[in-house]
Amino acid sequence: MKFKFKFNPNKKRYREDLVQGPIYDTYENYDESKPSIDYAVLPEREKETAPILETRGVGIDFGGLTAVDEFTITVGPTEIAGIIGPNGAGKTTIFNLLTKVYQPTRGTFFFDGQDTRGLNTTKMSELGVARTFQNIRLFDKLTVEENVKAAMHREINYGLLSGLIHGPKYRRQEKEAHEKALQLLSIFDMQDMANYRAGSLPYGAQRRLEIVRALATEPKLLLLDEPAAGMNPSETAELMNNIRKIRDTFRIAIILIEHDMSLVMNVCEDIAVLNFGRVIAKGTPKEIQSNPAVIEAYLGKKKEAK
Amino acid sequence: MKKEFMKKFAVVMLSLVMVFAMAACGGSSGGSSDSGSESAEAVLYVGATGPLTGGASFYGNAVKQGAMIAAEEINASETEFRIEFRMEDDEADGEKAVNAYHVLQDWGVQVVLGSVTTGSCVAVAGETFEDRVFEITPSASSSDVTNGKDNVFQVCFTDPNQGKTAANTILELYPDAKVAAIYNNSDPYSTGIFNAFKAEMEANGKELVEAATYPDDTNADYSAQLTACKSAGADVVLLPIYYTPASVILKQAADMGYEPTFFGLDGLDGILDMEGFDTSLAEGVMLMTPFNPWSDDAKVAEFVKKYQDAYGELPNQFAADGYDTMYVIYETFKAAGCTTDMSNEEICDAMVAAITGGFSYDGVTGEGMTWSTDGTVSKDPVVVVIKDGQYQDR
Amino acid sequence: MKKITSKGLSPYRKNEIISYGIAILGFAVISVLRSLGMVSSSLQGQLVPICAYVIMAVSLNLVVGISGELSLGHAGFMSVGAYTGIVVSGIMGTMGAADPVRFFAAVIAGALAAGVAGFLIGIPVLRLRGDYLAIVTLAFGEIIKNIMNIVYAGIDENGFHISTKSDYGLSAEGRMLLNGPMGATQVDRISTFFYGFILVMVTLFVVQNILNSRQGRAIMACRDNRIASESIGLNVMKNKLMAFTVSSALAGMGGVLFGLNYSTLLPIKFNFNTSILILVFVVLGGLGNIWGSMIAAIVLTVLPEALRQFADYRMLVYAVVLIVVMIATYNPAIRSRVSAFAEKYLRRKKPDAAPAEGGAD
Amino acid sequence: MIFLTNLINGLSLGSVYAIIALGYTMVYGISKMLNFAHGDVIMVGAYISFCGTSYLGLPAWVSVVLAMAVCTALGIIIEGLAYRPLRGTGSLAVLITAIGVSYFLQNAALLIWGSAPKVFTSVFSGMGSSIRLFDGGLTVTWEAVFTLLIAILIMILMTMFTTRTKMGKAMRAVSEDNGAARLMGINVNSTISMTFAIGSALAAVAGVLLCSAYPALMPTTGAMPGIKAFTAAVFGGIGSIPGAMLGGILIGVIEVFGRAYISTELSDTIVFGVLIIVLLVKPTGLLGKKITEKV
Repeated sequence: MKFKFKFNPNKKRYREDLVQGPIYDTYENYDESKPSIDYAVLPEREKETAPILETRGVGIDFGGLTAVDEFTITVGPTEIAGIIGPNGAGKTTIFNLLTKVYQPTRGTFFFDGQDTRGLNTTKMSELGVARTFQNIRLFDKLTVEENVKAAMHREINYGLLSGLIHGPKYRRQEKEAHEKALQLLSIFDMQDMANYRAGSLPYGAQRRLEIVRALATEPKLLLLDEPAAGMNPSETAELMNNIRKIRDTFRIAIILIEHDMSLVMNVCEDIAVLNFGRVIAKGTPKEIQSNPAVIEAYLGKKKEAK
Repeated sequence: MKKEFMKKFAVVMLSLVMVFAMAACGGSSGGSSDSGSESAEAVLYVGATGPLTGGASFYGNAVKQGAMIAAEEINASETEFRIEFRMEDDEADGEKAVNAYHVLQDWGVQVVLGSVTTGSCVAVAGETFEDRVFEITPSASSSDVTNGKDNVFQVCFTDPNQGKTAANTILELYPDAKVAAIYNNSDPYSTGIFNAFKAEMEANGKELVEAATYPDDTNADYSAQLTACKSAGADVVLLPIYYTPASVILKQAADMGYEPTFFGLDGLDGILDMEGFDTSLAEGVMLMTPFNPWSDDAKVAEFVKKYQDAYGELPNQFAADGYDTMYVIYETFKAAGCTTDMSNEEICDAMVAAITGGFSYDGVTGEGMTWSTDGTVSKDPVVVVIKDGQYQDR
Repeated sequence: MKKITSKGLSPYRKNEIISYGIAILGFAVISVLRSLGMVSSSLQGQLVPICAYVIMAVSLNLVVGISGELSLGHAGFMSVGAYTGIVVSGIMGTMGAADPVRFFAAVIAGALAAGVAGFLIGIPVLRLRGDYLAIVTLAFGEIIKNIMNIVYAGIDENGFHISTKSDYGLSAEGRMLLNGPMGATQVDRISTFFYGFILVMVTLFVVQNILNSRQGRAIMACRDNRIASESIGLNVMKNKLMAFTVSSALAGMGGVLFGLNYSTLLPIKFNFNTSILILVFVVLGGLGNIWGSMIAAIVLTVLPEALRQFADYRMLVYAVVLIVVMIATYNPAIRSRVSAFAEKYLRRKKPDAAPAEGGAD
Repeated sequence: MIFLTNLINGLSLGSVYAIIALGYTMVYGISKMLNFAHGDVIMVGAYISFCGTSYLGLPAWVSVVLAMAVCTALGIIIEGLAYRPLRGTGSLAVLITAIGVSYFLQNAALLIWGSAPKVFTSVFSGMGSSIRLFDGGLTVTWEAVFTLLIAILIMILMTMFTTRTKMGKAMRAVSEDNGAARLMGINVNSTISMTFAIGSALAAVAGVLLCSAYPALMPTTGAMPGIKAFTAAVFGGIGSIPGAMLGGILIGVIEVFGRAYISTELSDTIVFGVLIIVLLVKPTGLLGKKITEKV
């Protein structure tokens, strides 16, 4: 099945009125006066294009405790990147920083060429960052279809009055949204579940629905937090295919956090390894697999275990 | 899916219909059970609404007990008809009062005695005015009760009337005193009296040194108000309030060593009967009340005795009002030449004409009561002073 | 390309039909019975308040059930609507407008005033969460009641007067509209059951249409998961404010209906207890369940009247019924027993599998 | 001098609120429910004490102990019968049940004791008249002094109880994480019962103190102080014992000062207005813990 959605080329890449910090058109225009630590780090597949995401020395403290520090990566516009690391390494915190659930204590990051200082979660979503959650956060009491439609609120934009009287604009947009929602659901073959309550879905379906919902916001960068958690091997394999399929059809960048090494090593083009809030290694799956620092982080200092 | 939905829908609808049906039948069956006796003997259905539960039920029950004694006396006497008295609970709430009135209607009410409290009474009066039912209230004293309604009468003084009389009494007794007032600003009774009192005082060139208010909750602290009165140097403090807050005010005043002359109105009546109240706190309090249970008057003494025999307590002013009101209904009904088989509207028109046409009644709450066309009563106020835990004539 | 379709009827559709059905059928049955003279005076007297309480319950459900915020001050908005409506109706009455015109002008004014009040109060209140939000709505409810206690208004040949003092110079021929703690007196009682029915239908239309629109989805999404809603770009505050404002406006409408049904209305009527009463309708009827709110409002308004035969024990019985029903509806053990029973006799199809447990960390 | 009088009155009223708020806060902390029936337990406590002294002729302190015992039992019964079956079903269902319990207690009291208000004899009436200072310019009642002292004493005892004793620690554990506490071998049911018992005993004390200072006793006596104390508990940060104390005292002082210096008509408006402002600046109350939602 082919997906027919494309991003509207007339749509601005960002909204100037939302930007509070300085605007950089491209990353060449970044303020170079501040020496940055080792940037443009992940080997880019698409070196000639501007990255969708570039973080610069991002760090956050919680009550004096440094959770993430000097986090610096770049992600290309159609790249699948992975972040791995032991439990408590700060992976989810990074997602929370990228979606501005937390504001970074230090450093900043550029999304689609725009400095994100002072933006909040809602605005990050408007810029084009979408995510799923490690502990599933669906709208449990809404139906599957509504979960997806709720995320399409930028295309469905009739006003309150139209919503009240269910006028022609309402009917047209709702019809379009309905069709689009079903098509999005069909990525994971979930269109038959459209009228079930999201909370009543089986676990795996809930995870998939979260991805669909994130896609419905028309993101440029999709953050998947442990998408394969709780899935069996065959489901994981299917998910792997789907992640690639999503990237190829929507032409967006994906960052995923995952413990399932087979998934990460198979699907990711670049990987950053995190330990105690710091990036300890970056590279292609092959490079990471043989990196001694990574092995140490995962298996401990004593080599006997190997 | 569709079938099951229809089933659910049907169940809901059926239960709804049943609720309505039950409510409808419940009402009508109540009415029919009583109406059967009408053929045997003439019965006048007198219905009342008042608070029988809730915080104000004390007043409702007093009126009910007083009115029941009167009804028993009447029924025991030689009459052409019997009085059937029924009182429905309104929790001193306008909405519930209207509900209660409608229950009485289903029962076949012909004359309304009530309501006991002002808010309920205004609400019910709006209904009786439209339905043309004669209504006379023992104790709802606001002028809103009778305003613009020719069918509604009061046995008690109106609030403005009381306020005015209180002002004149104070001006007469204490011409040089500094006068203050503490009143409940969210209570119509209290505010009604206060506003008239203030206007009358000012009309006589006297400003109040302090007018302290408190909002409507039961156990508030009145020390701030008392402190204000005290620091303003007030010698006379008007308390146009009910006795419950007054008991607290008297105690707190005593605690802070503030001893002005407190001047209460009929709402203060009952303070001496409060269980556990230290009556010495009320010594010297002036009271304007229509009813004195310790009076030597034979009629009063007889009523008090009957009441005590029946309920084991001293009747208060509300009981006396209830007693008088029942008699006023009875006497007016007879004076108007009504019979129990007349329609409510005929009864109403005849009774209105009778009560305003030179009718006079001597009751336990006043001699020679007459009524004007605006529904208010004219009788002499009595000012008593509390001494040795009793009312004494001044 | 093959057209993708979903299975089954949207659950909202069903509920919508039930709610409209209850309203229309209720109105039709009562109207027929009335024309046959089979409705007791007691029930007749309650028809308008029942409509008003249904409106209050359905509108509060928009905040408590659908938006998921506990509001303990709904009666405050009812009073804003009621008093605005009484003033407007009073002014128009002196100008000699016809009753239906007066009534609906009062309804519009009351709804607008309450909506504005809801909007202004919602801005600070909705920044809070959970029980803190609840206490602040309670506080605002009490504040509205307190303020209504000191508002005096009247109209005379010099025009409309409004003041916080009782002596505001209303001439003797003037008509007193609001009289401070004495509230509104001498109100022309122009509410009818038919108007009540129309307003109930309007309320159902507004609330259910919102539910089934992008605004409703956004409101419910923000209720179900605040963080996820932000992550998909919903403005939580804005959506909650919208629900709160619409709910307040509808409550104002219910207030007008209620206020114009009695010749007098004391501000104290709209105290904490009334807010709680409406909340009880909503919770008992089921959060987010519109027709549940309707049924609960109807039954719990009729119940105290039906319990009159218990005389003094009436409110005690009411309290016991309330507790028992709450436990029976919400206790997990009893619920599962009931649903097992329902499973057996009313067969309900469930999605393919039960939610898997575990995995989430 | 007037200022001092008002301050003392405010402190005294605030202390009563504080004791009630302590009960609210403890119950909220452990069961995350707003126990709207708490105010009515106060009323029951006051009635029991009243009956003890007036009908049974007991000495004041015995009647207070009796009231505490009855309220403790009442608290345990209410929790067991009405709240326990709904534990874990969301706070709204329990809230409504609590309101049902509140109606029940008020109406039961109405049937038992009647609606006619009773005048409560102050438990400090044996102390003689009030303390007069500055040649009678300032009078301080014994009720005010003792109410404040008792409130402080109760706060200290409660703080010690929750931090030093095994039961107290168990309570804190349960209020922190019900499930984890169960896994650690804490009997959650008995811990919650215990909390209700203590909260209700405190309510009895509060009822006696409240009615000693403001003696009119009716079935609705507890309702408004209950709401005010609930406000106080939220004001100070619900769940926090010092917060309840601080909130109670502040609400009392603000109420009396508002009435004395701004407007008696709007004193409640002022109290609630201050509450709203405080919550907007500090959304979890004065001493409340900041809750961060884990993502």
